[in-house]
Amino acid sequence: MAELGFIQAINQAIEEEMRRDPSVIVLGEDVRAIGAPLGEFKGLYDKFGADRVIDTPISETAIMGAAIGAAATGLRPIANIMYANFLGVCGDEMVNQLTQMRYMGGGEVKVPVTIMSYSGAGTRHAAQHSRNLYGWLMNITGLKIIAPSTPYDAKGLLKSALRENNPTIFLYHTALIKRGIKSEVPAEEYTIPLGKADIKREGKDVTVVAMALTVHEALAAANTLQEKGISIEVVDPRTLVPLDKETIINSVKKTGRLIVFDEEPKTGSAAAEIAAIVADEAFDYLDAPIKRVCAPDTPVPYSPVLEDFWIPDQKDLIEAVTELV
Amino acid sequence: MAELGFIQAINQAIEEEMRRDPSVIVLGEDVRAIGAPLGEFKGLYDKFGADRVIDTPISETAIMGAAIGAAATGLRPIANIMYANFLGVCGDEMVNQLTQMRYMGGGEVKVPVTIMSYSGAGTRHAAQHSRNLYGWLMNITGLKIIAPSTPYDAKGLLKSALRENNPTIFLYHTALIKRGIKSEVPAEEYTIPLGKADIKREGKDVTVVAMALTVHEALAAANTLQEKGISIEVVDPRTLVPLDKETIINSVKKTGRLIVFDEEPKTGSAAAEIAAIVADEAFDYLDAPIKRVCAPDTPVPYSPVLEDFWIPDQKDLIEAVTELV
Amino acid sequence: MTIGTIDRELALPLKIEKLEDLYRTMLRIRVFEERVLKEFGRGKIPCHAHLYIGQEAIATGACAALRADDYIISNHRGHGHLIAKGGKTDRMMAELFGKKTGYCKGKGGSMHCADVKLGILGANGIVGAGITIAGGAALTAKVKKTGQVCLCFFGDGASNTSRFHEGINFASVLKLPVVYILENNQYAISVPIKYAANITNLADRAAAYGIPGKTIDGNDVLGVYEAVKEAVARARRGEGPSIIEGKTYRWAGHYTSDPQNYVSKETIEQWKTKDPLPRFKGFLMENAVLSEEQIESIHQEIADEIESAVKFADDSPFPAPEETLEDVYA
Amino acid sequence: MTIGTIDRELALPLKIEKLEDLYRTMLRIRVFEERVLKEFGRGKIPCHAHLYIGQEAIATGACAALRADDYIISNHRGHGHLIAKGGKTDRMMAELFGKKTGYCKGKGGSMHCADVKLGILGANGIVGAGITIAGGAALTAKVKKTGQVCLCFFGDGASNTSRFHEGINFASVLKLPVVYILENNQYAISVPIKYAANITNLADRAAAYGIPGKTIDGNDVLGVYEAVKEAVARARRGEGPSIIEGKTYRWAGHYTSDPQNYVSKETIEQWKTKDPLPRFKGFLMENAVLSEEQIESIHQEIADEIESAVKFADDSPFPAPEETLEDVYA
Ligand SMILES: Cc1ncc(C[n+]2csc(CCOP(=O)(O)OP(=O)(O)O)c2C)c(N)n1
Ligand SMILES: Cc1ncc(C[n+]2csc(CCOP(=O)(O)OP(=O)(O)O)c2C)c(N)n1
Ligand SMILES: [Mg+2]
Ligand SMILES: [Mg+2]
Repeated sequence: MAELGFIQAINQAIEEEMRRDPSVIVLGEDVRAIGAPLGEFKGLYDKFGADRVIDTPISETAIMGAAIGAAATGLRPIANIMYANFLGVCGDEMVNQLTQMRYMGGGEVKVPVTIMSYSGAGTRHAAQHSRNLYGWLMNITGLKIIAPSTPYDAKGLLKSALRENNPTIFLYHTALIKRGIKSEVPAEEYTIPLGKADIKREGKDVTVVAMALTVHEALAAANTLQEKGISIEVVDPRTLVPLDKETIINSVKKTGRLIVFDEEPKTGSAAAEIAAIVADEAFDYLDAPIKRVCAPDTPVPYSPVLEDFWIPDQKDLIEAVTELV
Repeated sequence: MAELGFIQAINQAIEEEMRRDPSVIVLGEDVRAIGAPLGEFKGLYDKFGADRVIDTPISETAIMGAAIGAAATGLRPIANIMYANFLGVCGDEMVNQLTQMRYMGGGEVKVPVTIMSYSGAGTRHAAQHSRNLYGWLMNITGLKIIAPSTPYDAKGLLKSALRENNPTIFLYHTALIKRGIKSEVPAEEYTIPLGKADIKREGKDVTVVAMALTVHEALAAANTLQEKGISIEVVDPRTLVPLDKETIINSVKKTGRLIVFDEEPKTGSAAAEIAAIVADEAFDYLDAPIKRVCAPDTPVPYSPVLEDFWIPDQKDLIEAVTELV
Repeated sequence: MTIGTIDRELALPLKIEKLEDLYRTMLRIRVFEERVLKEFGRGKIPCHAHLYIGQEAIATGACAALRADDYIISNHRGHGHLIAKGGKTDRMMAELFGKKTGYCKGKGGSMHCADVKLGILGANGIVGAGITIAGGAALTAKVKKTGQVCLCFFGDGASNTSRFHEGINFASVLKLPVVYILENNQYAISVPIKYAANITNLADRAAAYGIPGKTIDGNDVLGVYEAVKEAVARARRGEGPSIIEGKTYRWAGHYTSDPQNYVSKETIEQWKTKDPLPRFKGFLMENAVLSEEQIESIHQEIADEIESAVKFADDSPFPAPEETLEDVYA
Repeated sequence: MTIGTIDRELALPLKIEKLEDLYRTMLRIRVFEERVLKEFGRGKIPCHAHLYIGQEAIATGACAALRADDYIISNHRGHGHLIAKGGKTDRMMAELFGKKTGYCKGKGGSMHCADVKLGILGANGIVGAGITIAGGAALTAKVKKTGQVCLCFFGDGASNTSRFHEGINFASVLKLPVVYILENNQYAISVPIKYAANITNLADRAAAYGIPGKTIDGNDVLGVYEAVKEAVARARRGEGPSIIEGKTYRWAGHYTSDPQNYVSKETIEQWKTKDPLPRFKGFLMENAVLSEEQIESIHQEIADEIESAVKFADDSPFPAPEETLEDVYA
């Protein structure tokens, strides 16, 4: 088993899937010479050539539109939209085309596009490069949303995405890359199914649902809380759509308490959806209000002092847990 | 008092505000010759001239971008983006520009843009012309969201929006226009503050939070339910951001039961946010699970048979209420 | 560009059947659309539709230049494109009626008809959106080396949208086999193109991408055929995209309930004198390609076809309500 | 377009102070950017920035053609634009350091600096996004009849984005007073413009909107000044927008940590021979506008200014964490 970071794990996943299936192609800015800003596409141009690793002009609507058209006619494009914040540029492709084409046509076409975007705060990139946009994406019906917290998960989930017959978005968190998070990644091939949560730590007092960055903050908090005698269970859904309700609800049945720990402004967040599901389907098991530990309802600020305040972190979680139990 | 429909009430609101404040202008497709498809801008070109009622090419990014630039330099533009479904075309303006410009610049500029868009299902316009996109809009931090259920509310809220120093979106529901919904609208000037819910019907057994179309379905259901001896309270938040949590929570304190009745796919909906707030802040008053009566997680279909099934309506609400009490 | 005449030279190399087919296709579109207007009026079609009446020569001439396996991307005014590419009028009518037998099983309606087996990748309710999608279909053809070409239909209004620029630049950079058919029917709803763009010939925008652009008479079916044939050949040779702008007019207004108050009566009447159908019929008769009787029989054939399309639509069942839940994911 | 010489005729009508100021501004930008690189290396600036080194002549020449109350819209490579429009280097440096005294109180950083009182409507982290916003500022000027003009800076990469097309078409239709300054520095991150567009001179795209487009040497500050002056005058007369493309190069790569492996050493060296600063300095000295000593003293003045800008930034406090919650709504 090798210790890999996100970039390497992602690069491996893409290379393996491109070898496995000649219909997988890459469309994006800077994928050729520098393998996209952080190197996740590095080497692929040399290995697979100009027809399969395609540098594009700065044209997110063209990238996404072309990915849709290519997918509908038999390819499996990766549409690299550098940052999730840029998804608005091809917002119509997201809302009206990619996710509706199959349905509108009565199910005749498949649209197996995998979008790949950096997401998340913590790298001092300010408001236009730091959003996860989970809630925004969840409200777009028809898109499967992947938000891995470890390189191991990233690789297995991305490989599944590339075999999916439906639109998927794979969000990889820049702060986790910057922190140098690594996983043991086996040499043998593996995939992780979309829609299967992973319990990153077992516990009995409070269920904490966390994704990507907040998983790591939750795990750190868990240690501190353990010392105070509080045991939290960290559930990482790994995909927001489809959402593994069952695992979340089973955990709540056990703990009786839920905190959703989500790095985005609270209003309209993924945390809202998860809270709403539990408030409906596991109401009888709840012993306390459902809490959301989210970012404030503001854009992401630049200054480290402000950004660190903005990001919901272990301190915020510890506070919320302590109040709840 | 005159009986007005939505289009007339909206037209009056705009005209009054344009007279009151010379910095209010209109940017949009077809606003000149036909006053936009349904006539809400009718007559304004003749009254205020080409500098203030501006026909544009089919260019939603240019409309929204220009509205932002104009607002930052002293005008109060109405950006008419015909259907809410078209907001993705200017998705970046929504996510990164309009709503973040002020914050990113440290509070130096004001961006008083009012977006006006048709929204909602029920007119057989199919997937690309029928979404409310409430959840999508709520996840865009910094936007005030108005979704009136009556012409009276529409006029008063739109006038407030046009006096706001912040970005607002005014969503007017095409099915309500088609149904010919009318209100008594006083001759005297009035405004309705953003962030103030209206209890459209008092009741004691279940709180039903409803917006735009679902308000009318809820009121119809209320009559039926009354006959069965069940009394529902219909709370119309009127604006989703800011949201009048207080009125909703007070109602739940009284009834002990909440159904959020929201015409959009359930996942990532405004209903999720409202449910999550109540599951946190009014948990102790809840006697039953929080239910969401929403549309299914699919695009909006065309055929009347299918669209009617898609739209959450009084039957669906009655069923949910009946199960709950 | 000449409006009003038809170049005999162009017709000579064509087989009689091909000429006959061009006429039949234009007529099929015309009669279909007139019937849509009527069925809309009768309440059988629950949402207004954007009619192609007056523009028949463009879709017909353009699609005649294609192989059966080539692709087309259509827009909101799509019935003509679909019919020209071989779309079945019965399944189209059924879709407009919201029936289960329609092209989208009632899910899409007028603006979303697609038939991938015929190469029809779909109409689109968002103006301009098809332009980038076309590049994707062409990319598949390029990557898989199939020799297919994608025709992409859109209007004058769409030529002002973001996707026009990104989509065509992208295709020009990658030398994708797309031919953009810009149907300049003078209006985008109520906004005249002479207001919405500062130039006369929109095909001149091709120069911004270093590709050929040509403005032609969109009501001359042979002229359209010839121009598109050349562009398609170029695309198939791997030399990249072209833009062909056909000047034309939409007689019935923007959609089925548009009184067109913003257009002068004269303008409409003037365009009607350029009706592509009688014009081509005159040509066919003058050149003895078809006799009066043969034309008569084509008219009868089409009338029957559309009549039975309506009957098919009428007789077909609506989908079951629960079908709403199907077809989101593959 | 001539690269390498400076036209004496252009300089003659200008006052000596103006010529001196052009040099001072270019130097201020250069020294500021070199210091940003250093402070980034020292960890004082927490995020990489896009440096303007090599392009100083464009912002300087262009903004010299403006009135104080005119607007500019900048992009991600914005420091030079801001300085040329009068932005204060101390508040800019403080913003880069994330300090409370910065232009955005630490909220925006390099890509979002704005100073509305100086007419600086803001940088932008989204490529192309400023192009449509510029039209709005120009619209205000038109509606309020203020005679103001808006300059809009963007790169070769941005000229391929959706907003280029919609924004410029919109401005051309409404004859808005905007001048688009297209800084063609040959690359968009690692993608050369000769790959990303099929044409050589991007200003030729002006023809798509029926407006003037001009390609000039972007490293000749007087040539830029002259071309922009003409376009600004046209805009002020109400005749609408223009595009001016300056060919140039960004020496420091895309951002502060870019090794530029994708560019040959020769290309970079060749562009360095066209450095706008020594070129203009040579001209000033040859024509006895400034003496060696005068130039020396300008260098000292700028060095001092930037030194104290850094000191200001360093000495300034960080914002309080809770300030995160302010400035969302007015
Ligand atoms: C992005 C977008 N904006 C606006 C509309 C509303 N709309 C529908 S058709 C149309 C006019 C289209 O004009 P054109 O492209 O010339 O095609 P035509 O209708 O003339 O065939 C408009 C504005 C839309 N559907 N999509
Ligand atoms: C919409 C969007 N796509 C991609 C990016 C990432 N990006 C930042 S700068 C840049 C290159 C811009 O090139 P150009 O416009 O030529 O300006 P330059 O950097 O050369 O000054 C890219 C692709 C972005 N910020 N916004
Ligand atoms: Mg048109
Ligand atoms: Mg560049």
